[in-house]
Amino acid sequence: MDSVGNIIVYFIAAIAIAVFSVLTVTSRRILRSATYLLFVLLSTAVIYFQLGYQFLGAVQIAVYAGGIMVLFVFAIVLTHKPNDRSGVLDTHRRIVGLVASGLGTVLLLFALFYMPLPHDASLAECLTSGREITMQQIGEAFTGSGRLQYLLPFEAISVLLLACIIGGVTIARKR
Amino acid sequence: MEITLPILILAIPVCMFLLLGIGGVYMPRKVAGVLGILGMGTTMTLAYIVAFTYFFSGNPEFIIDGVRQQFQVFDVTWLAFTERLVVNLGFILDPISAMMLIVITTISFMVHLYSWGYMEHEPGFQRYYAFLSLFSFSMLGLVVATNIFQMYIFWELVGVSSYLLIGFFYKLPSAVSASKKAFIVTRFADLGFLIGILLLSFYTDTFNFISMTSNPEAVLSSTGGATFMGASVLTWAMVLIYVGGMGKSAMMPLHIWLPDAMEGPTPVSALIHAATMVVAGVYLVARMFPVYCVVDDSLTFVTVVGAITAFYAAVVACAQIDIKRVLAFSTISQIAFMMVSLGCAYDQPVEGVHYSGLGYMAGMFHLFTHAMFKALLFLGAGALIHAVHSNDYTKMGGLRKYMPITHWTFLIGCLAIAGIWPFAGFFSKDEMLAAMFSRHWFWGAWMTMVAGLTAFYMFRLYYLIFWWEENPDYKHHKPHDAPWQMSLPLIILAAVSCVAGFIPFGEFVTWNGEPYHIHIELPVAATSLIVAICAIGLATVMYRQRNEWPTRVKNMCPGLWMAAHRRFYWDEIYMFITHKIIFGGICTAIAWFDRHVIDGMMNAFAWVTQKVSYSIRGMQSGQVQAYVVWYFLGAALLAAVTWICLL
Amino acid sequence: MFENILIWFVVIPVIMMIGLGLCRNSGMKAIRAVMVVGSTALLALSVVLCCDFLRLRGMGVDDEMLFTGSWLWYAPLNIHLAVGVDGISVLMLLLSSVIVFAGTFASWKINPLPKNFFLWYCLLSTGVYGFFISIDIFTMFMFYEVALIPMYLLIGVWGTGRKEYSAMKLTLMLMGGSAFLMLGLLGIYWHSAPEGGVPTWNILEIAHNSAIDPSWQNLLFCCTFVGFGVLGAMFPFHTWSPDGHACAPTAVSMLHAGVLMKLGGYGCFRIAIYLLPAAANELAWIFIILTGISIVYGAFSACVQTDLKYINAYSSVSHCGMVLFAILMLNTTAMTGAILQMLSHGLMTALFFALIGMIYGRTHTRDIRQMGGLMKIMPYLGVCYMIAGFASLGLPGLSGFVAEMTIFFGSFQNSDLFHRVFVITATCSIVITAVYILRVVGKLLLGPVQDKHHLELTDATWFERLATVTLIVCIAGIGCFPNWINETIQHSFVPIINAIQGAI
Amino acid sequence: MDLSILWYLVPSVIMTACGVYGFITRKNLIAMLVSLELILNSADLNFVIFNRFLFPGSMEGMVFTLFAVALAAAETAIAIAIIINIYRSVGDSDIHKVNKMKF
Repeated sequence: MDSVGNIIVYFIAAIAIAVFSVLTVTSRRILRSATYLLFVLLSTAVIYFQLGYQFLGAVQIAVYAGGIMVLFVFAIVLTHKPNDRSGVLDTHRRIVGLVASGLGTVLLLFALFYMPLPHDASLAECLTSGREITMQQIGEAFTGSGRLQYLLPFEAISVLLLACIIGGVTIARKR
Repeated sequence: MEITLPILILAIPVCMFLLLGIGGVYMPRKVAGVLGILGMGTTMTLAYIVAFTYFFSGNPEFIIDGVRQQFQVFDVTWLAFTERLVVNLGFILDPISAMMLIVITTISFMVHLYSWGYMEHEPGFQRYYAFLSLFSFSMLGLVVATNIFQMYIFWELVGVSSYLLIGFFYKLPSAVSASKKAFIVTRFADLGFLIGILLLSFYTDTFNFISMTSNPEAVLSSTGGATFMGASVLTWAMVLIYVGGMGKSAMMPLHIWLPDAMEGPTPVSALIHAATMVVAGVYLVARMFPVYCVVDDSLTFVTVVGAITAFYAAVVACAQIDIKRVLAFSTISQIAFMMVSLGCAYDQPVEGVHYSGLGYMAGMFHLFTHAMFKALLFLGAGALIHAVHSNDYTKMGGLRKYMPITHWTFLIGCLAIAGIWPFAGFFSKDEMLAAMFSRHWFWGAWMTMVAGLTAFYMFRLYYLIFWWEENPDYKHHKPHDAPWQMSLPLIILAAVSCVAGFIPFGEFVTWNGEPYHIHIELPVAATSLIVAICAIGLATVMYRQRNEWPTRVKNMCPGLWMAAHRRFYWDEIYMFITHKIIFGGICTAIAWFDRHVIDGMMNAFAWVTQKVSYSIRGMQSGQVQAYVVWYFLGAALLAAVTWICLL
Repeated sequence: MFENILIWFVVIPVIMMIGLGLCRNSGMKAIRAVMVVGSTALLALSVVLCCDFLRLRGMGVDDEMLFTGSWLWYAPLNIHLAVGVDGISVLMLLLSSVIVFAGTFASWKINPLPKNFFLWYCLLSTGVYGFFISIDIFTMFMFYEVALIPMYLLIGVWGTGRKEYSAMKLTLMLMGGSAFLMLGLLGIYWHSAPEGGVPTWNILEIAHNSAIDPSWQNLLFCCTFVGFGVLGAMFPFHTWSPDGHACAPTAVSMLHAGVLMKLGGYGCFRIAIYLLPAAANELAWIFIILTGISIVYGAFSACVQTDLKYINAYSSVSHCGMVLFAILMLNTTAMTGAILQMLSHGLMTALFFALIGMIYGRTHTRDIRQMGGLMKIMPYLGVCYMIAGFASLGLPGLSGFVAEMTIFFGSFQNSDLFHRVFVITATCSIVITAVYILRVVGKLLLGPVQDKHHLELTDATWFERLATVTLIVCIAGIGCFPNWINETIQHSFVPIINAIQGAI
Repeated sequence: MDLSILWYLVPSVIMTACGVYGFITRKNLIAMLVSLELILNSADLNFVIFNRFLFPGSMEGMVFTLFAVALAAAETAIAIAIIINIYRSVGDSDIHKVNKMKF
């Protein structure tokens, strides 16, 4: 039995995710849709916190909501044209999109309800049965090279990020 | 016998061909001419030595107890099809091949000599002599063949030499088409020959003449009584082989090439299309004679074809304007005579027949004499053409005063071919008619009539050229006798035509090698002589001086005259078949079919592939959004399929 | 590896390619030098091989293949580079060398990009040589493909007329054929060993095992025979031939019609018939009908063509049809005839194409209606053309006669009515061949000169003469003295005939 | 009432569906990228949810999500650089006008 507080927080986050997701893809103004996306990301961070992944939630807010969104906003402003009509959708595309995403949703829901998932395990049980993830554990996981330790991917990601920065600068610079 | 001489007989002409053919361009014409004549002269001498050795030496290789033997001087393997079916190249000496050696080398030498004068101013003189040498080689190789396949090899080679020589004036379209026609018609006949050889050799397992002819019954039994469409296989084989002979010897209905072949230089006509190559068919039948006798049907076929051809050619010869064409049809008729004679011979004694092999002997005798006087006539015609520059007798007339040598020699030739005593043709023709009468009176009577026609058209030709009425053009351009190189062969051949009849031919050439003493069959001789004289008389009345009789006769039945003049429309029929049906119908249709149906199928295949790929290409649009749609549709499809399967 | 003489047939062209690579693009002299030296070396090598082969046979060495060698190439699939020759391969190698040699001289003045042309040319010959020396069917197939690909570029770049279309058509049709072929070869491989054995690609081992199930054989036979038949221009898969040949440059036409089409015939008996004898006995009749049609059909089609190369291409259809036809007769004599016909056709078609190239290079047309009387203008080329024509129509003394006669007499050994009818139909082609050859000779060489401009044209140059003389000498050599070749071939057919007899 | 795994997965499904819809219907490149982020985010969320509910004792799902967030950052940076570049050369960020390199 989960606490009422948890349930309320869950519902707020879930409803926010659903509403802002829909708004993100239906809004005609790109800047607005980027803003809605920010709300979706923040709501996701809330769920991360609720699930007990504080570090992840912090990263989500810092990197996604903080870093990536800024990039989006810059890009939108840079490529913005007055009287942009690209947000206006024609019916044909809308139907195609609805059909495809509808089919996908049906498939996913079908999978959700037919998969042998442990429906009975509640969040509270899982939180108590699982151990608290400390920063030390995360740090060890990222800096070790043993089993279930990720030094190599970590380094690879670092190099990749560096490459992306350089690549981004090279591609986007003025000629 | 030493093999040096026989090898030289074949080697000299072929070397001469290579020498003149390859090096001729770099030689002056005199050198080429002299080389050619010397080469042929040497060959002739050697051939005479070989032939005389064969006939007169009495060597047991050649004659045993008075019976002449067939002797293979050499016989080397050329190509082995299977272990037993081996093609050899060899040199056979027997009465007919020795006789042919003499005929070929003599005529060839005369023609070589004659051409020096006749072709003097023609371009390509060296080439001409090279081709003549090639022809002589091929013809000699043909007659000395030890096996039927060797004969086929040289048969093709003479065909090609003939093609090259007919088309010698290759800038004239008519010469080109004539040479083409000659080659293709004979080639068609050779197809029959080839299939005949295929059939025969399959059953006998040999190509060799001696093993076939020495035991013809074995040939028959080897076929095991196989039949095809009611006739025995051997009959088919022999008839098909004879078809080859019909082509070369211009029998109906494959005769159409010979008149056109007169487009070639006249000496060539004398050599190839009168004396030697065209008798190859006769020679072939004579060579295979014992085998023909086993299947009587095929021999009857030979006779019937010969009789029809002889009459047809004689009728057509009466209505020709071109003097060489008259001679060409006369040649066809005379060769048919020989064929009928061969067809009327037996290979074993028959009751009521005085000498069963008479037809064979007589046919060969006529081959010999005919070669001489027909070559003479052609060379004479050449001299006339040389003088008048036309083949057309309407451009001639009254030439006897201007060209005495030609006139007299031509007259001798005409008398010989008409069968007047004591010229050569009388003796051979008499023997032939006697043989025909001994087979059946009908053949004798029929061929006597043809002999009469022969006398008529030859003297018609003679009078129209030398008498009739002088052409007024002579005043501007006076015709004269030919130079000595041309006159000498005329005189020699005329002399031979006078005396050749007295050669005791039966002593030398008979079908089985046993000598036979020729004697004149008085009733037959008298009949044919009377018929000939009557015909000559008629010709004299009609054509000695310009008069209205020929026109009147012509007007009595203009249709017949026109038909004869147009050679009973054989050429038109052939034209229709080859051009309209084969070219226009079959070939064009097949070519169209290939381009449009077969290739069209391939192109259609390519087209469909292209269309399909164009239409599929739209899916690969490069638009990520479309891919996403496809992805979800595909995933849904897969899920649906899985679900259906799981149900 | 390099002590084996056969390997050098592949190595020399590769060395030539390296040599060409070192030449400058416009260094015509250096390029020619490389080509002349290389092709002469190949010719010499073939002659040496031929003499050596005859010497060994004379000494009584009775192995099926001589000069064998085998080097492992890819172990998991048991692929070897296995080489070895019998009399037939030796003759084929000789033929290829002669034609490569003549082709070098026939393309003396190739333009543009001479270096690249000869590079591809060398690659093409590598494929051809590799095919003939291989006795491992995988490497055989590989070399076959190696020979095929350069054709596309050679025709597409240096060709004339609708060259892109023709190059595409030729390559695609032959590739389609090799798809079938690949299928057949894989099938042969997987069934090559008896139960539990290791499958092999080696021809000798497969033939020795003779483990392929008869029901499989039928399918595989159809695949391989059609695959090679496409290359051998078998009806109805022949249409690449007229277009491809018509557009190809001279030397490529020579090599393609002269040697590459022979790969088809060679493969048919070496793989389809030798390895699948039971199916060959059973299914030969189908292909006899097709090839019989090829013979007559090609000849008839040639009669009405007006383009010199088309005439020759259709005549190739007819003559190559004869090759396959004879192979299907399944007896020694006919198959010997087939090999003779391959040699003969290779030489004379190469001569034809060389001459057509030379004439085209002068008159700039191949339409016989626009030409005439060329004999007067260029007597040397005219005479050569006539010789080629006579070889084609089967004049005794030239190679065509020997080949055709051996085929006819061999085919006639089959005494049932079906075979007889088709043999007689095939013999008819000698007349039709005469018709179209004489038609061309008459229109092209004889008669009056059609075009005044042609009067200024010149006769053959020394390199053209060298190319033609080489071929003519070979044609006349085979035609005059056929027996030694005949014996060599017949000896080589013994194992194949035994296999066929054993499978009845 | 229990907050079981299904409760948490449902918002994730909605996010995916919206992302797909947006990705298909949007014409603007940046808007497409935004939709893409939605999909990516839902995947991240799923990792974490599964980690928590199915394997509460381990932390692999979270680690994966961390990596995915880093990768998303990299990807977005590059994508935006490319979009800006395209905008400069084409003068538009409409996906249907960016097809010069297609053929």
